[in-house]
Amino acid sequence: MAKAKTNTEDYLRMYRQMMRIRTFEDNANQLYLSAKMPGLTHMYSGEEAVAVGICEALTDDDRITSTHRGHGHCVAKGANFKEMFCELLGKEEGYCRGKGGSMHIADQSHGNLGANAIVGGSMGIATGSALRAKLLGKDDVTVCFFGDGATAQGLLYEVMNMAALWNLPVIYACENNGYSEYTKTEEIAAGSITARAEAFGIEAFKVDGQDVLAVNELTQKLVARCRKGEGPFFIELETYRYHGHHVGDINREYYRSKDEEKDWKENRDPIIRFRSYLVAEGIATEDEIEAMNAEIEKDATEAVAYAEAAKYPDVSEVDMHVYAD
Amino acid sequence: MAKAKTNTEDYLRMYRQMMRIRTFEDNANQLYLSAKMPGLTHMYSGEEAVAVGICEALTDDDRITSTHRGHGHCVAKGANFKEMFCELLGKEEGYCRGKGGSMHIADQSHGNLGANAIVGGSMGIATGSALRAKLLGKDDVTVCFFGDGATAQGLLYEVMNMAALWNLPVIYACENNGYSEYTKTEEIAAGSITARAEAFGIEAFKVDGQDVLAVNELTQKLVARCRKGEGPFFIELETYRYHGHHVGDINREYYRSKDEEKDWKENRDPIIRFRSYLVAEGIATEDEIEAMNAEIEKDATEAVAYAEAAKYPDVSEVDMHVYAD
Amino acid sequence: MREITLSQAVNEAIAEEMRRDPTVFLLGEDVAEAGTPFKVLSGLVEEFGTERVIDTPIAEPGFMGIAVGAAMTGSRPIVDLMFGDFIFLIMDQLCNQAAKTHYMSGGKLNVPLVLRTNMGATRRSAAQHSQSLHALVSHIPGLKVAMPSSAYEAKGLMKTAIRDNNPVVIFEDKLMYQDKAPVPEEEYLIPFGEANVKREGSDITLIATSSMVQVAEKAAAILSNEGIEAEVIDPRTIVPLDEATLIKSVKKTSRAIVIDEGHQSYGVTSEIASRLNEKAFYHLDTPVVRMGAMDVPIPFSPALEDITVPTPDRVVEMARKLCSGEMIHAA
Amino acid sequence: MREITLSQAVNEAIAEEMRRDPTVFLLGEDVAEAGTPFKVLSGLVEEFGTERVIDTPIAEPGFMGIAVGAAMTGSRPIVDLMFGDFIFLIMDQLCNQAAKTHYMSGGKLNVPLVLRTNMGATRRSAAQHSQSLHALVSHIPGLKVAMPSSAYEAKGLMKTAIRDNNPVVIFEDKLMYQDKAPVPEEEYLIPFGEANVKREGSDITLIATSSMVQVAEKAAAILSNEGIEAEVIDPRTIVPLDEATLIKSVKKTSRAIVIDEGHQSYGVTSEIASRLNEKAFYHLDTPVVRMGAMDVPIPFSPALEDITVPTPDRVVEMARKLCSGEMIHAA
Ligand SMILES: Cc1ncc(C[n+]2csc(CCOP(=O)(O)OP(=O)(O)O)c2C)c(N)n1
Ligand SMILES: Cc1ncc(C[n+]2csc(CCOP(=O)(O)OP(=O)(O)O)c2C)c(N)n1
Ligand SMILES: [Mg+2]
Ligand SMILES: [Mg+2]
Repeated sequence: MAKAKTNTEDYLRMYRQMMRIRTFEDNANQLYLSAKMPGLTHMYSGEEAVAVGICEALTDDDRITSTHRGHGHCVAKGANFKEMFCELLGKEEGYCRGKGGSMHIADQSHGNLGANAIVGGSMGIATGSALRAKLLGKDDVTVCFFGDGATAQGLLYEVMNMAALWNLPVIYACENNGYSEYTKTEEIAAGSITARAEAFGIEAFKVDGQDVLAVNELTQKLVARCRKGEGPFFIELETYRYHGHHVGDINREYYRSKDEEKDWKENRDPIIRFRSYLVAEGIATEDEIEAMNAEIEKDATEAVAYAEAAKYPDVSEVDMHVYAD
Repeated sequence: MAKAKTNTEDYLRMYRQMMRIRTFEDNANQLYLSAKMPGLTHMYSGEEAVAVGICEALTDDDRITSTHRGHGHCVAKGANFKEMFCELLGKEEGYCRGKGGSMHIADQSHGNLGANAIVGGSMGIATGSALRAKLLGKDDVTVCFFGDGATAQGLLYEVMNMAALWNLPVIYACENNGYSEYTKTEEIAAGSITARAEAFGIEAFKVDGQDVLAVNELTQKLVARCRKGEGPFFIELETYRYHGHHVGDINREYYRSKDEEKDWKENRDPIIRFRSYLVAEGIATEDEIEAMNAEIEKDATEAVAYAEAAKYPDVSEVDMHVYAD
Repeated sequence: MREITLSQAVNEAIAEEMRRDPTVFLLGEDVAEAGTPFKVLSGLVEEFGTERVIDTPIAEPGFMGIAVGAAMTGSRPIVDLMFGDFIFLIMDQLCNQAAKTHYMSGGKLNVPLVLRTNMGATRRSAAQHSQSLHALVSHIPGLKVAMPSSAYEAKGLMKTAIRDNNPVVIFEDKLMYQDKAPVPEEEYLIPFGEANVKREGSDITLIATSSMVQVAEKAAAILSNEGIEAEVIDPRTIVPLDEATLIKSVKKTSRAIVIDEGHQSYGVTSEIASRLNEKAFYHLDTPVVRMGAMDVPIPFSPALEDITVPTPDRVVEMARKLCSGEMIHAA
Repeated sequence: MREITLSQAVNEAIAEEMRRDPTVFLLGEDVAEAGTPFKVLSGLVEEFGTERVIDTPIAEPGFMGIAVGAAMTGSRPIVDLMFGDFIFLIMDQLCNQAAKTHYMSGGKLNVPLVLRTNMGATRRSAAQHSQSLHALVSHIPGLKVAMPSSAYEAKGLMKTAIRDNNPVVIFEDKLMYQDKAPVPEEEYLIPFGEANVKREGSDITLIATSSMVQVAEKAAAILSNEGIEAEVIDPRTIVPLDEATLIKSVKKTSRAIVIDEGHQSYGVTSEIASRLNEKAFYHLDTPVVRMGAMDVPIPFSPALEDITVPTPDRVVEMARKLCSGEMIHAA
């Protein structure tokens, strides 16, 4: 079970993980801009405290399901840069042998059941993972990540109903970043998101998704309660995505203002906030943090270089893995 | 717009319509028991006050969508016995030329968009009908009937969200008869049904579905508000089905007791209750009511005989109506 | 050998596998106390309890998704979909998720689940409760598709399906639940991708799936009286499809009719006929003929419904034409 | 003649029909200000307002159902489904409701709606954003299915679709949105069920849909240099299918390849090949060959994705084989 994250080591790891996500995304974006990445990808930058606050409350036995905006969840759940960049570039050494790419990246070894290119597509999967835990008498917990836009999918209400009826150890984590593609949340979500969960008898919480400690503290409590059979739970996390909907969404002013973006970046950035806190509390010095950042940057640069040089899967792989033996 | 149902004529019509439903179902059941009806069918007996209370607040321009348990809605919305029995027997003169049968009976001329054999399948259709009204500037209202079991379908939450966002003139009427097939509602519905609608910002009401006046009064209010653009609304109607899930569901004790059935039939029957009221208030005498019943019975008997003798569609019809011209 | 119904055969297969493997469980609407509307699963909840025989709300996409997640993480769910027509509701979870997960994960995640559902018209259940939709799922790589034609196949294929590490869809003919067939007491499995030659013949090959196997056999019996010996083959699984056995037969008989209860156009008969044409073309004396259900929604009226599906008489008539050379230069 | 892109052609068709008929409206995700991610609908909301160009939440089954209800009661909705892969989510509303309503009501209710969506791989979008799923809907009676192969067809078929009184599904190839073609300024409609002979030839018939028409034309050009004259035919709608034109061509050339971007097995090529075999059998010198996409989920890796779909080179190679007689007795 996850230890309470109240010591230096845990705090530093949370910082490191957030910084790793930001760095990963900066590099991924660069790969896109330099036309080295096949297809498009969705950046998690700005939302790091959500994935890290939650995943730091989980163990490798706990599962998560992720979304089209999935790099953050993947890193936070323990993945390596090398296999991740290889996957993004469609290389054989990628987590999915290059067959999945950004939108399907999965990391079975750390309990990441995969990103999903169907909005809301993993809600059943997460709930099923929790049912399996209950049926097989395991105490692991599954977290289902999804966006505010995904709350429009009926599947959510179907599986919340069953999770509530059967007391499943699943936490529905709604990353409310204010937008679904190019549309504001209020234009596509009537009423209250947390009330929807509560109507099914599920305890629901709203938390500042830019405050990694708040997210982590709440999640730890709920994970512990899930392990005792008190699940399911629902969390709405208020957050923001810094980039466009995907890397190609550059001119955004027709749906949101530069001022709004600036405000979130300058005043609510989860990494800047937590860094100041670490320094103020004497948990780390500026120098230590800079060293950590540099190390992460180096790790990323090396992983990118490795992935660029890595080989594509052999064409003979094209019809492998259609069926399992 | 529907007049307030406060006069004798309106009350008598409500009684008549409830009695017509009961009589229709008794005859349909008899057709099944005597092996004259192809397939199975789902009896509405016991729930008459719901369909009648609601439909008597509507005009022919208002639309309804119905369910697998759809005879009650069909009669209440104004259909004739003759075309209905012909449809149930697969005859050419049926409302759908025998092609739909009990589970797809529709009556376009009175605004009944049809029964549906997919549980929850008509929730989108009803909401779409309401959207059409809004877009084309009409003031008609659409009522979407569905059961407690259907609240498990995600589609409901998808369309309620849109109906709420767009203020559509639609009323979601949940006929909670305590069971979905052979399962009690509490085993398949977590939390509160009305709260689910409220979470989308939809005003929701719970009403005694065995009290035709209560149902009618509420519906009239909501229909009027819908016409003014104040929709959508949600009503949960507490009711009970007297027969099995379908006509073939005879031995029911493994899922509900005879005592329970007896209690509803003896103490909460919507027709008996309303009949006593009419007599007590001096709106009709026992004799007048008996005469009405007899007339309805005669109408049904004649319609059944007619339908039995009517002809099947010609085999050449089999590939007609696949496509409209 | 003892005879049991198709319904009992399915029940036995599931019970045996649930006894053998504690990770197998069942979920669906009214599967527990009610044992499904067709009573196929009666008794299972008594033996395995409500933890392993789970009644769900009416939320097909939801419980299908739940099954995918359970399968991905170590359980082996059997999903009961009450009517095959409801497959339209779960296509996303079945085809975008279950079917693709193994491939998209580069072989790292498995989805060992069984979706059992049904097919078959002429029950007076109208357009939304009578469809035979197996062609749709057969088009999607990653799914296996089994179509038992009797109690014997129903048991053997179900056991194989439950042990398979992939999503398998089994379509049972709902009109055959009460049909009896000899079924051994001893355990047996029927491997996927092995067609069954039900009857040998030299004049024409009748390839038939599910309920249509009976139709083909009846037709073959009639034809035999007329001196036409039909070979009847049941592919048993249409994905994987045992092409070799089909082609071998057609090379021998030079003529074939493919019979299936799904709609004919863009359906199962099209695929099988195409493969025969491609791979046995120079051995064919006549075009391969397809007989599927009519391309119409299933009508309720008995007067109409019965003519939408292939019958022994119509197969006989077509076989006669093919064997008499009447079709030559018709095409 | 002026040239416009396929994207502009679709946009024009919709705008013209919305001007002509006030009951036509559009709904889907990000169709208004954003004009869809592919920008196909840009400008429409400015002209027709948010009442007729409606942004929906991400609820495909919901807004598809809403469209069915609107269509049944007097509107003519055009549903925008952002990716063809999402069709799995709306199958129930499309196939159990929209497709069957007219029939089930004995001809009394109509569902005049257009579902426009897309298809096509090689965009590096992986398994859930690259599928070509037109075979599935083609199997369902009650639906019509159009597959424009250029801007010209995109405009003419869309206008016909909007005026049709049935549910019509249009699959646009998402890789062709920027491709230009001559499109008249004057109004025109393309009737459903009329194939287009893109190129005449006497040696072999190449029947190709959507994006594959370009592939076939490229192949035909190469073959022509080698003295093989291929006839290229675009069916334009696969339901209804202009069988007569296809059969006539094949009777002339005696050889055919059917090329389509959907998975090959249980797909569109199977149906077309079957019909040719049934109805032109004695005119064929070689088996009709099918070339569909590989039966694998679409892989992300560019190294793998490109080999899953038919290419001009592979068509040329196969055509050569067929014309040289190499296939004789191979089958
Ligand atoms: C079923 C489905 N519908 C539509 C899309 C296209 N799409 C991809 S992401 C997205 C917006 C999702 O919004 P949200 O859930 O808030 O997640 P965010 O992108 O904000 O993280 C849409 C509409 C999709 N991938 N799947
Ligand atoms: C999508 C779908 N799932 C399952 C069924 C089978 N079925 C028919 S009626 C029914 C129960 C419906 O319960 P409820 O909505 O409460 O309506 P009631 O029968 O009580 O009137 C079920 C499960 C169906 N017809 N459609
Ligand atoms: Mg969002
Ligand atoms: Mg009920």
